[in-house]
Amino acid sequence: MIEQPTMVKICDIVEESPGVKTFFFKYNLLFDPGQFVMVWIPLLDEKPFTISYMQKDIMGISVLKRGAFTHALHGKKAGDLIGIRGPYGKGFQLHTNSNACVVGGGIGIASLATVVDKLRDVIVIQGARTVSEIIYQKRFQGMKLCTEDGTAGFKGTTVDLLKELLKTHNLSKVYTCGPEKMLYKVFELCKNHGIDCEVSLDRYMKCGFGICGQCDCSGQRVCVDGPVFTTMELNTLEDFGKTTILKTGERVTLGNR
Amino acid sequence: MIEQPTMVKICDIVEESPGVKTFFFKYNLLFDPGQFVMVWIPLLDEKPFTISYMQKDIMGISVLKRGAFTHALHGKKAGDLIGIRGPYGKGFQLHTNSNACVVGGGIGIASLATVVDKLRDVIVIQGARTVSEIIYQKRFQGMKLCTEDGTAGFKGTTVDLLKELLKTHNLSKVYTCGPEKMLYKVFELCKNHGIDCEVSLDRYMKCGFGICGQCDCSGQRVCVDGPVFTTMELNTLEDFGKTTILKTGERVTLGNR
Amino acid sequence: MSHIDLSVNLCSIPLANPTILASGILGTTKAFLKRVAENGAGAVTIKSISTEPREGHKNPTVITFEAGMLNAVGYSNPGVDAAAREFSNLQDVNAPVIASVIGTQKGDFVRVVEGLSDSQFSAIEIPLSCPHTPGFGLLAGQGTPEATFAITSEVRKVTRLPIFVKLSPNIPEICTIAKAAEDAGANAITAVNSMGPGMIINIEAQRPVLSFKVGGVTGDALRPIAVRCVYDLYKAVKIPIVGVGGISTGRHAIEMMMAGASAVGIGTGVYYRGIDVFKKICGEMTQWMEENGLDNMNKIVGVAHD
Amino acid sequence: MSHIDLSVNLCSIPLANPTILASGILGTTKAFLKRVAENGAGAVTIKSISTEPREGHKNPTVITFEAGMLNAVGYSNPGVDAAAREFSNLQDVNAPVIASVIGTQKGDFVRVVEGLSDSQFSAIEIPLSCPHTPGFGLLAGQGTPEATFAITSEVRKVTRLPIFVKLSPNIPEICTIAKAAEDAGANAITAVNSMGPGMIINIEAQRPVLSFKVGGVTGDALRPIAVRCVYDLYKAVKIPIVGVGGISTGRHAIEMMMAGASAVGIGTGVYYRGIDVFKKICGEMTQWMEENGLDNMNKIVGVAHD
Ligand SMILES: Cc1cc2nc3c(=O)[nH]c(=O)nc-3n(C[C@H](O)[C@H](O)[C@H](O)COP(=O)(O)OP(=O)(O)OC[C@H]3O[C@@H](n4cnc5c(N)ncnc54)[C@H](O)[C@@H]3O)c2cc1C
Ligand SMILES: Cc1cc2nc3c(=O)[nH]c(=O)nc-3n(C[C@H](O)[C@H](O)[C@H](O)COP(=O)(O)OP(=O)(O)OC[C@H]3O[C@@H](n4cnc5c(N)ncnc54)[C@H](O)[C@@H]3O)c2cc1C
Ligand SMILES: Cc1cc2nc3c(=O)[nH]c(=O)nc-3n(C[C@H](O)[C@H](O)[C@H](O)COP(=O)(O)O)c2cc1C
Ligand SMILES: Cc1cc2nc3c(=O)[nH]c(=O)nc-3n(C[C@H](O)[C@H](O)[C@H](O)COP(=O)(O)O)c2cc1C
Ligand code: FES
Ligand code: FES
Repeated sequence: MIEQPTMVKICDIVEESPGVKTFFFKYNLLFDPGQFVMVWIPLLDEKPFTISYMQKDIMGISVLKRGAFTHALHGKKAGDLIGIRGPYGKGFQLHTNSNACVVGGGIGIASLATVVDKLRDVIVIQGARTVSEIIYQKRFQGMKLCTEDGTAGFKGTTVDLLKELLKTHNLSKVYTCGPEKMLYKVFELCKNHGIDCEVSLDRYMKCGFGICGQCDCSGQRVCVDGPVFTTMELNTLEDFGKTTILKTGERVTLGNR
Repeated sequence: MIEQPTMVKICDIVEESPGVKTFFFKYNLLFDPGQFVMVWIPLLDEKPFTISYMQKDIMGISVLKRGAFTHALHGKKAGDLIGIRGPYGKGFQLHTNSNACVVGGGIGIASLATVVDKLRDVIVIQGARTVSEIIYQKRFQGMKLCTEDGTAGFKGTTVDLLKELLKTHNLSKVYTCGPEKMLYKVFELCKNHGIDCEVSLDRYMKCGFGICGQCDCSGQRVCVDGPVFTTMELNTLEDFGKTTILKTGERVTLGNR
Repeated sequence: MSHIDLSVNLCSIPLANPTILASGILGTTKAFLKRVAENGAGAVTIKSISTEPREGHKNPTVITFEAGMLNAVGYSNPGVDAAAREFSNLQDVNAPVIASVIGTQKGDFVRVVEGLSDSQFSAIEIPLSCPHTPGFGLLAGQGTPEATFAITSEVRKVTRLPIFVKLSPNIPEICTIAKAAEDAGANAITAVNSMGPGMIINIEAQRPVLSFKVGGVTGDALRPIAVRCVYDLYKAVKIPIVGVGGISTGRHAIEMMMAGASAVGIGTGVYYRGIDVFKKICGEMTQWMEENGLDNMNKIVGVAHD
Repeated sequence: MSHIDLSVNLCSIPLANPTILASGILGTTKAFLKRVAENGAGAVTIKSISTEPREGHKNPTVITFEAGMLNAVGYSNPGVDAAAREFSNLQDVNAPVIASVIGTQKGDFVRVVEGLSDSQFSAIEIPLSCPHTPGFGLLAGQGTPEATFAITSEVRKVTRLPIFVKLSPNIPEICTIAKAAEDAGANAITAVNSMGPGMIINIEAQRPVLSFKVGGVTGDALRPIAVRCVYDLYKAVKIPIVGVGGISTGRHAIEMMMAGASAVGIGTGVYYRGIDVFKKICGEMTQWMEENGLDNMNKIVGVAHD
């Protein structure tokens, strides 16, 4: 575990889609799939990203361009330094002998990528708004795709696709990450089918190690007690799928994405 | 190692002589013969004493009544608490297969007592001014005694007695502790006879762990680099037998005792 | 274990034990307060609330180092209206809840206290001592005896709840300030807030790690300073003292109480030992008291004084 | 390694490397100064000297805790006459030697400086900042801008050696005091002295451990505070700064220098890593500089500033 940001050199950058880049750096960090690091750009900010690649001593994070921080990250070149600390949080519990399915919505697939790497024999569903947002197509061959506009794979949401799948497949475990409204629907669907579900949640984070109280979800610290929660835990989290906490600490109703 | 004073309960007190008491307390401290502890009496002071007894988990220190602190210690009863930290310093190097002799002057014998316990087959010389100052008579049977006034054993000094002994014995190692003028003479005598010598020095001590600079002997910290020094080391210590450092830090010529 | 009584009475607030969650640690939501109370805290303090919402400083805002923690969160909080919504029906929390109230002007404190008056808080804490947020605490001159007196007096007018004034360890005249608070009607002193500020520089980045550059130092590094402050305050004021700074074990808590604290606040300890640090500390205190033949907190508070 | 140059020029005193033995650690005898220099120190400072001999406080005078060290030695020293004897022929010491001079009155400083004028000291350090010795430093009001100016001016009149004024981290106005020293003719600022004071209580004894009850906090606990002080001072004064506080590794030394220090003092580090801490730090600095492509200290001093 790195307590204070350690500067690592970006050794490679891969453009996964117009909006997503993966940044690789040499660092040997022991981590569980689903754990995250805090990424620091000095004088700017520091934000959480899941480790999406681990190959020997090369790690990668896949970053969707959204606001100021991810824009700045996308501007980095190979050779530039970024700070990382972590890994933080509780990752996914992997059971290799189960009929598992991974359901990623949007950039959520990045948090699931090392689950797929480890489990290998697993069904992967990736959902996006449109074909250009799909990533990791070479990495995970045979991935089941769905897009809202039907430009790739199934036309519809990941939840719709999972429903279809359940008609023909007997799943015992679902790993999912993506917009919380989607996560909630996946969770409900699994519950109805008696399928064990592990969900990676997203909350605004500051410290990353369970002190500042920013990342609350019904009394659970998403940074330490999560970000991955199990069906059993989710049953007790009233806020799940309903409210989130802004940077100010204000509680707000979850948006539709 | 205890960093901060730990309060231990005095479980037994033995009067070794009119001026010397041994205080026993339960504590399991790993130490080498010759190492010392700092003994604290809250609101009064804290001073160094060698561990003179070690029996299973019972330790003891033998204390000669001199000034305010040792007077206060002598006033303690079984059941009272004293603070100890340590053990500190470098002890004696014990080689069981050598013809060794232990030479203790005055309370110096206390620092050598656990050497005798460990080596067992060793000649013990204890010197004092007069018979009433002799201690450990039951503990170390067959001890060779000497007194300045001849009231017990050989009449004369430990150095004189050692000289006598060397006429008939082939010693390979001498361990000694006592007034520094005596130590110097023992060291010289051994040097002339080619005998390896280990000497435990006494300097005013404050921190006990090598920071405050109080216990200098020619650039060696008696509390950490000593209190035991070997012949080789003593050869390089110009101050040995000549000067010592007062509590103020002032360098003074060593008195005759 | 049963004959050992850890309970304390702090300004007529009965606490099951003397451990209190310090302000700014997890106290952002009612759910966290409940969880901390379930983990054994005798009382809990919410994260400080101002009139308007504040985003606080950018990240990194909290960082650990060998001897403790450095933070400059910048008083992020949702403002008094959202806070009043979040902290309603506090009877659900299984321990007394202390409101922490901040402001840049005297009137701000009053407005926040009034805005929170319908919630069932057990006390109001006013930290006049943050070393790293412009407009507040030390950076706004609130740490002088005069300002302390003025702010405390204003708050006194609008609440009948016990007022705890939280002081900085940085200020040599901590006792003078505590007396000013006492004179203005404060019911307890919380000592201390984070010290410094301090700075940690990342040498590869060649820049301070915290985005605000400097932050308050807490944890082990702070404990001896906090203990000394409490020891001095115990002689200077008659009102009780909540000792805060570097407490993470039962021994630490007892040390702080022997210096003169009637109860202890715990912040960084949550990082060192987990959310159940409160239970752990109480267990360790109980065991130590048994071993040392003491059965209640009166035998401990202030006994290190001659 | 050969192309890395650690040497610095501090007020025209050439140092082979920026590590300096801080005052009060081992600096009691010339033999210790020699030994520390042999262990790699770029310069060494003697333990502070007053006009008359002082026994200092009773033991315990120095104690360690999780995050550093607490000391109240009480300025024990043999007085200026004995010190002048002890510290003669300083050319035997393989590094520049800095005299540390204390007094309860302005005149005392002058008398000590004059009493030591025949020794070959390279600089005079005047600590106006001890937090735990009655009659000296903070407890005698020497830490104000006025007193600092007055004492420094007096010393300036009687020596042509560089004067280092040593400041306390406790005082919010550290920059004001540093400027007063600069205005009075100081050639460098030593920042910082120990902080606090702090207190550690032994809970079984129910008493403070140090015989003086309180003592200055040093070591890891102090480092972020010291780094912040140096960072602030670097912007406030033009004279060089010797950064002191919690340095025990090459990374720490580089951090302090990036904050703005031209050299670094090391005290508690001797406890953490042994007398050869100086050699170790220099080795670690050299290795880090190699790895990071920097070859001399100019590339490091003050670079953490925007
Ligand atoms: C555990 C975890 C793992 C994540 N992993 C990834 C990942 O692998 N790839 C990826 O692209 N994104 C990931 N994110 C989201 C990523 O942190 C945000 O996209 C990023 O912080 C946006 O910053 P910005 O300045 O570019 O955008 P902004 O305009 O500041 O924000 C855009 C969105 O990102 C969220 N966000 C902003 N700052 C934070 C923060 N400090 N903590 C949490 N959310 C924040 C905001 O709530 C908002 O919804 C993860 C988030 C969490 C909590
Ligand atoms: C490593 C070491 C081991 C020792 N072991 C023993 C022992 O086993 N039994 C024993 O009786 N004595 C031992 N002593 C000596 C013991 O520390 C002193 O006798 C004691 O400190 C006297 O204190 P006082 O207040 O009674 O007398 P004081 O009147 O204060 O002093 C009497 C003498 O003791 C010396 N002394 C006083 N304080 C100290 C101090 N802090 N450090 C060192 N010397 C001091 C003085 O220099 C003086 O010569 C040891 C000393 C050292 C350095
Ligand atoms: C991350 C963090 C945030 C804090 N926020 C606040 C705050 O909002 N209000 C306040 O009065 N004190 C705040 N503090 C100070 C703590 O309440 C406490 O006084 C300090 O941390 C010392 O206690 P500790 O050593 O147990 O952490 C904060 C401390 C930390 C570490
Ligand atoms: C045991 C001890 C004694 C000290 N004595 C003095 C002193 O006599 N004069 C002085 O100016 N500073 C004294 N100091 C302060 C140090 O010089 C230094 O400023 C402080 O310890 C911070 O540095 P560090 O963290 O590296 O120890 C002393 C510090 C210690 C630990
Ligand atoms: S981000 Fe600080 S508690 Fe989770
Ligand atoms: S007693 Fe302090 S250095 Fe030896």
